[in-house]
Amino acid sequence: MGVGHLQRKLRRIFNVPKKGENSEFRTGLVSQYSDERKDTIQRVIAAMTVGKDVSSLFPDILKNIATHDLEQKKLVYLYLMNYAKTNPELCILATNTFVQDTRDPNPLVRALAIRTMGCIRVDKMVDYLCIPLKETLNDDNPYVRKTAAICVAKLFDLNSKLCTEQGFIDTLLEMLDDSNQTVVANAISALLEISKMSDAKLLNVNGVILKRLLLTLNECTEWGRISILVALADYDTQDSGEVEKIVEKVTPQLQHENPAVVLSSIKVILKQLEKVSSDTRERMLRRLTSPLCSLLTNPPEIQYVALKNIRIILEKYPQILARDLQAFFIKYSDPLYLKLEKIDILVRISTKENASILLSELREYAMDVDIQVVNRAIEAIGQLSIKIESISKKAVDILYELYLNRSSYVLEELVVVIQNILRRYDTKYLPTVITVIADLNFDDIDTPEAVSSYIWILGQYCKEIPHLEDRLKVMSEQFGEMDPLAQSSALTCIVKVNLTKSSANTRQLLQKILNKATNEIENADVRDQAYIYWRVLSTDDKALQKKIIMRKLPTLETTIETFSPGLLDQLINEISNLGSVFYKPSSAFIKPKYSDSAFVNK
Amino acid sequence: MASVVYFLDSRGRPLLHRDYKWDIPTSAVEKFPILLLKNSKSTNVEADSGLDDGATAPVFNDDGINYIYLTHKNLYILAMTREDANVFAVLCYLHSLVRVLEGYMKSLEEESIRDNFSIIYELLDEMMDFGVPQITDQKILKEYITQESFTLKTMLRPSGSKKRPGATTVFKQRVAPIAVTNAISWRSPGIKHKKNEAYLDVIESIDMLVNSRNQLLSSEIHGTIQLKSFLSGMPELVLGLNERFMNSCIDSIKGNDTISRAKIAGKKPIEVEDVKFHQCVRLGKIEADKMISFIPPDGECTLMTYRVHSPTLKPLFLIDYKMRNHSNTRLEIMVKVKANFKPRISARRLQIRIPVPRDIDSPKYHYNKGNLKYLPNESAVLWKIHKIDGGKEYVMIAELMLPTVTDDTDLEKFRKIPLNLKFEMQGFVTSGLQVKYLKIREPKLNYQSYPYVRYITKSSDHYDVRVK
Amino acid sequence: MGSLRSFIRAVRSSRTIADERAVIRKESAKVRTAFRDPHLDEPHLRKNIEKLLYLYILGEPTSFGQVECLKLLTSRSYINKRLGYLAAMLILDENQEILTLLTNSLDIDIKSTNPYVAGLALCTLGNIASPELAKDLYADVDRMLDNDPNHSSNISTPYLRKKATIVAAKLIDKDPDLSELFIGRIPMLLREKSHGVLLGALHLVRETFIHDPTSREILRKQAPVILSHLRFLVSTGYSPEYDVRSVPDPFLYCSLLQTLRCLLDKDDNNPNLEALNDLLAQVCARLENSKGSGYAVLYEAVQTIFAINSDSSLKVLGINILSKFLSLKDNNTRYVALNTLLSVIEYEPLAVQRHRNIVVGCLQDGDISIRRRALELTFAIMNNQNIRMLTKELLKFLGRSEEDNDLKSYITTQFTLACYKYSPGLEWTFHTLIQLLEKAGDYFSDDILSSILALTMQNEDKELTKKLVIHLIAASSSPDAASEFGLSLITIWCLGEYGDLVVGMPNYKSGKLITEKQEVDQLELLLNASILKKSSRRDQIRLYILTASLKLSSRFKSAKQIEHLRQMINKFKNDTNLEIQIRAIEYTEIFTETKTIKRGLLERMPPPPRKEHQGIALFDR
Amino acid sequence: MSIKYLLLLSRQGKVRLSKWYIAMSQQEKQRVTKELTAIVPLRKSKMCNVLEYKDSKLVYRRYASLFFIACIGNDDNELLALEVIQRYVEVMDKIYGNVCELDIIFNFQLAYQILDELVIDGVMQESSSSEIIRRIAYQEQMQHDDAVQSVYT
Repeated sequence: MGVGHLQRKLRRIFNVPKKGENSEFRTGLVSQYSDERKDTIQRVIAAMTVGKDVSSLFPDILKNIATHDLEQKKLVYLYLMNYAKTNPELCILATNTFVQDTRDPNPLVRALAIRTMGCIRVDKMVDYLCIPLKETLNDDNPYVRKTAAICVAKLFDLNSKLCTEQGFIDTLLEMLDDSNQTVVANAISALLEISKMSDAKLLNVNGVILKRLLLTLNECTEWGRISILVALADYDTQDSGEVEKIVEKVTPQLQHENPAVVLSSIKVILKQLEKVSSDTRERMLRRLTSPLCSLLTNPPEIQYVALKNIRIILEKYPQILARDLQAFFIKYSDPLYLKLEKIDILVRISTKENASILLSELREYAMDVDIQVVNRAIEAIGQLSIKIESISKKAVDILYELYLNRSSYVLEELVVVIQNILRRYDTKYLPTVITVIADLNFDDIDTPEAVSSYIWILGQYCKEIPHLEDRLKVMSEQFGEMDPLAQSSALTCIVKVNLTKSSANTRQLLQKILNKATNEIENADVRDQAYIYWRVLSTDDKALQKKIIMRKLPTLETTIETFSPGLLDQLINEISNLGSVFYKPSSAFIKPKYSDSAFVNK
Repeated sequence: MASVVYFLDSRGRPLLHRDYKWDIPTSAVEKFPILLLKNSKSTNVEADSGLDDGATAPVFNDDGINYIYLTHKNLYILAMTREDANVFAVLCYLHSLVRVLEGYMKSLEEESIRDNFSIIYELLDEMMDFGVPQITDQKILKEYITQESFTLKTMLRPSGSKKRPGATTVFKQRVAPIAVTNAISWRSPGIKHKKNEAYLDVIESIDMLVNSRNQLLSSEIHGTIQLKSFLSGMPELVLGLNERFMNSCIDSIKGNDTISRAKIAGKKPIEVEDVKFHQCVRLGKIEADKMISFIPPDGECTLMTYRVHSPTLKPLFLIDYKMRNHSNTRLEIMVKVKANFKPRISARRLQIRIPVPRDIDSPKYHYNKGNLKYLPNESAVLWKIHKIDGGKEYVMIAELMLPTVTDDTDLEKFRKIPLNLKFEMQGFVTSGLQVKYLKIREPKLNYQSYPYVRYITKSSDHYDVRVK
Repeated sequence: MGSLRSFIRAVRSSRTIADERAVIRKESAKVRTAFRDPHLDEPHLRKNIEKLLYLYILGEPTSFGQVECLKLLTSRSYINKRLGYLAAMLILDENQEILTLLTNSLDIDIKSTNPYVAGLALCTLGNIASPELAKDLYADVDRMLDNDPNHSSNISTPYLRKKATIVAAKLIDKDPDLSELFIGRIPMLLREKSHGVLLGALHLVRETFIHDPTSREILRKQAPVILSHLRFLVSTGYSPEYDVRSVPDPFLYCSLLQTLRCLLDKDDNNPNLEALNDLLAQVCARLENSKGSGYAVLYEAVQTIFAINSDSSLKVLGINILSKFLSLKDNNTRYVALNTLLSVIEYEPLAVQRHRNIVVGCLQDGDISIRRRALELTFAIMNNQNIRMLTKELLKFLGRSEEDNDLKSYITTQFTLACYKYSPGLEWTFHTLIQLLEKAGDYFSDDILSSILALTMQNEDKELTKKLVIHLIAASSSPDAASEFGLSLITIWCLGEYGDLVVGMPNYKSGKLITEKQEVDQLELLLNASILKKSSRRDQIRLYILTASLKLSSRFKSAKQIEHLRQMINKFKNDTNLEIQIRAIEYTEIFTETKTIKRGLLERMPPPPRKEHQGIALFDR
Repeated sequence: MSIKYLLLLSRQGKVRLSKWYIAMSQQEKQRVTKELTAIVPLRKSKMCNVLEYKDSKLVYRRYASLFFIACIGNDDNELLALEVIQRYVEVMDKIYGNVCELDIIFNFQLAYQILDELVIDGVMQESSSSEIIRRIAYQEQMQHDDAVQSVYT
């Protein structure tokens, strides 16, 4: 009994993947009964859906293309779209029917045919496409025209040269004057798609087009509105009259039920804000508040993207949401990714007036079940205490309380937060901090950030730290195994201690650490730093040493991350696009479609 | 915008998809579950949780491909693109897609996708073209994409159109409704009803978070005005609301500070936010005429939604919660509920969900009202009280046995989950909104119709009381 | 209360996962409640335990039923006992405190006269024994190992002995002291005919050998017996009971080979080596043309050939078998062949080199398992002669964007180390490393980046250093390259340390002369590109920029550029990141010092001592 | 060679049988199961049956709708592990009588019991199929007798 045989037997035992299913289909497809043929087509599509390869049935399916049954026609077309690539020659056989269908009396059939033709991605198909496309673009039924408009974009994707040469892009531009709003909207969408593909701006909005866009805006479907708003957002207004007109027409859209229309409208208005008087700007910003909050009443995925965008808008206009703190509170059922974004926004919009409410809310989050939420909440308490002095005392108390009921993972974040608080308030909360630090050993913390913070506190407040030398000794012993970041802190720390509270022991430890850093460590940055310190110390110029090393750090102003100004302006342009989620301009993560990115090796 | 839309099962395997741009390799979707797993950092691993545990953000980029997805009943609905798409619109589109499909097949899940693949393909084809969303209005779609795909309608070709070679004047086919491309895309002309009726429901759902000392932490009222209309022709409707509310609406739209203005006027302020109208409402008229005027879609629609921020709202129910742990063998949970409103008002169908540890058994209850039930799949005890009058107070005690062998580090985790309340109250709303009138006028048919108005206040999904 | 069957049906007929969960949790609650019932009779207890097991398969928590499992297995009826033990094996493991409650039942049941009851108890002990159970029950197991029929109290049969041998091995694992006791049983056990007992005995030999070094001499004495079993297998013909598709018991075959390999490994003077050599040749000859399970045995034989001190002719034979494996269509044999070549390379480097083309070809295979093996092997066969050729292949491999990121980190590390070892020259090394940095700059470990910088510092050829810096400037000037983390970091540091040396030299890409301004601009470009990096990497780049700016300021001539550098440092005086802020403050102070002092503080850095780096494997061996 | 764990997964990713020979926490088991259901069914049928996973190897074989996955050590014989899986399936086939996925779902106890006669602690204990079949048959009989007896007493 060979392997093959047994394998087959066991296969049979466990299940029955029918061989010859395709031949069964074949018989059904040529049946004399139309019902049976249709039924078989259904089953073929079902097989296709679950990923079976039914491409070999192409000729038999094709036989069923000429039908008056719209249902069946759609299924056959669907099949053709999926397998056109595997049977390009056979596909051409279908063109006749396609072309006929684009002249069918029923507009649904005409639209379906032209829509599908554009999806048959076979080079030769392009040749057959032009004439029906021209006809359908001029169809008297708007439903057909709006479908044909999109088909121009498909043709451009297949053969951009032909599409331009045949004047289809001009036709699209002409279609902006179509009597039907949906057709106009689709013409705009098609132009935007083509612009994206070719990296060229095809829709050059001018005064006339602007008028047209604003007129259409109020009367087309939600998705059409979005396309128009995208086009408007890109428009560089010429004078204050245009600005006013745009703002006036777009503002009512802020009340639209589709959140994407709302955000797109916000984007258009934001882009105009620079150009209006500060009075108007204030008024407009107030008007954006409620729509922005309204984005949070949507499903979590939408909220997530909304929050990412809100963060960008907040950096540009920090005061915009100050009154709406509670809208951003975490719900128990929020997914993790949403909770983290909400905390981020909460800290940003907090003010003196509401900081205390926020603080008690954050305290709740710091006792959440999820470790990531806990850590983020602790970080946020730190950020808040640094941002708003009046509640810093309360924040420190809460941190201390968290420290007393700690779990190990809370500790690392806490140490980092404490370090920041010291950089902001220096000795104001030192007694509390020392209580914590006195209790803490190197074994309790692990992340480089926490270790580095701990070490910095040892160096900076060395006079107050109990058992300082024991701690420094441990530090010197672990020095070799530390992360470079912690090593840097350790170098600074031991040098500072020797400049403030030197003893025979600390001098010995200093020498030991400097030796290790220069002779055993390979990290270039740590070595650089060690050499620079060593050389500073060998000048024997105490004043110089103190001047360089003991210089007091400027007070920490904030621990809330901000975008660099250049990036922020780029991100305003990315609102509601992918870049707004990744906080990157699209050029940083989108590879151009038609450039060959494959690297050729030398 | 989107290159392809996929429906995936709970393990991230494809059930059905529609390719719009053919620029994404299949390897990308095969990688999806692995990417979700990789990104999942959550510490809570449960047998039946999805691949990602809510740790993976709904938008991410891998190897030049952008994944945009949402979860729906253990399904993943995923769009992918290589371009710089309007990700917000894509997500909104995916949600509309889910909504439409749910409208067609009641519930969208693995099985119903398999059963209805043909209609789904048809809808996918109609709702998006080359990645651009087209028609997502369910009412319109239902007019020409029908479940019973064999029913054919007899329809005349619209008059005035040119005759094409080979075209017959009368033919049996489905025809795209005019509304598809009409300026009034939500209503087809020529609708007739025997009785012309309209029902207006003002429904306010209350979101509230209360701490263990019955102090309000946050609250929000989500209001909707639902219109159910069966009116012939193209009726013009005008809805009038009380001035105080309407002013606040307009202030909110304009971004004015309602409170200070109301205070100056010496009135109790209403803080309305997020006012949204159905697309049939003439948005321009609201600010100008303080009127809500519109031609409604036939049947049901949500005419208006709003949110009211109401920091002065008192908790409607006062909860007293106590838990005692008898050396990890037995728990006792006591909950007392008091209806914190006037005696003449009563709440119906009050449900209190009380979280309990996952492994408990043999629950025993002592209570003086309603009934109690253990819901193992929610790890909760549900206390149902059919009707509770204002000022009344009831109590229950649940005794729960704990397993002999248990991981006691997890034991008190359940107390971090708040109690959840559900209830319904009729005859009033808390925001202060009042309907003054609903005028109905059909210029051509001139019929008489009188609207019915109802007010309902109920809990939303998040009426929660923290117990720790 | 419904049966297990209806429970399973209900789960299967749930339409959604939420429904399914509801069904499962409700049933779980019922089971928990049932266990509370003090009067629960055995049939109902059994029914609930069955459901508990189904919950276990579904991945639900089941620890609440531990006590009930133990109750059920004390039943007198076999049906209940069998289920009880099954449940105990699944739901308990060695870390459960409750395990001690099992001791008594096991003790009683192993002694049972019913071999199946004893078998269940042994099986359970074998699967979940803890050190405590080992201490309490070893005597019972030892008794079961006794195969002397003359002992009056002997109830052991081959059926129980085969189980007991594996249990004994497990107990040694939990309590190594027990090897002293069990080792005495081994000679007799190895003389049994039953393949089952032999399989167990061989396993016991191997486990004892591993856990107890003092036993090794004694065990080696058993080699002749094991060899005789092997000889018997090689020479006998058809045996329907054990053959697998005409291959004599492959399980026993492999076990014998494994055991011999274990016993004779690193023992070059063992008198049995020659006999084993002979037999291995025979095994290979006999199975050369077999398929399926024959491959499993051949594979085992080849591994044995290279593990022990075998004849060179035998090694050639082994290599040939692997060649054959590589040439087969079956991906499984290709996989194991690649895997084995890796361990063979130590002994037969040339023979493995001969397969270089196949190995390199496998780098492009569609199967990640094959690619991983091929990748590891590629690094293993890398030497002075082939490094140029293999480098090309590896760079091609790296260019495939869909490759796993951890694989990329593996490659950059191994590649850098291989460059040091086999480089045809430092210039080539630098050139190659830059290419590597361009392609996978985000996948370098800190250690490896440091070691690349160490290499540049150790280089004494000044001209070469200049060339390197010019190359780096050219490589990192494109926006794409500027976003490669590793490349940026190396460029920044080199610019700081050596930037002044290349001022006035031509950029090899553009041909233009490099100016001070250009270098400062480049630092700025790299700084800006870092904005989009995740914060830890961005901060690291900033630290490097700070030091580089300070260094250059002491060496540049243009006052304008020096001012530009000062501003760059100044920018970070209020940085949120503590370390960056400290540096910025310190460096601003240094900046104000006289040029002499600055020069003194910022002299060129002395080279670090050479450091050996350990290569990494794709997984632990 | 010894098996660390054995999993039977359906193509839909449902667990049909799981046996852990090394002690792992519930969470670890869930994690592993989840990852395997994401990884293994994705492999194309022509790919090799060995997969490197964490610091172990997975050896798997697909029989129609079921994946049999065994986790073994890095130095273990992958081909032999495939033989063990094959042997397990053969024996099940004979005992259940043309076994199918449903048989395993509804009588998983038997599948476990067969496994326990084939493997203890991840180690192969018996290389004769007929011996295993005999032993199982005898125990099934005893169990049946018990059941009958319990009806009468």
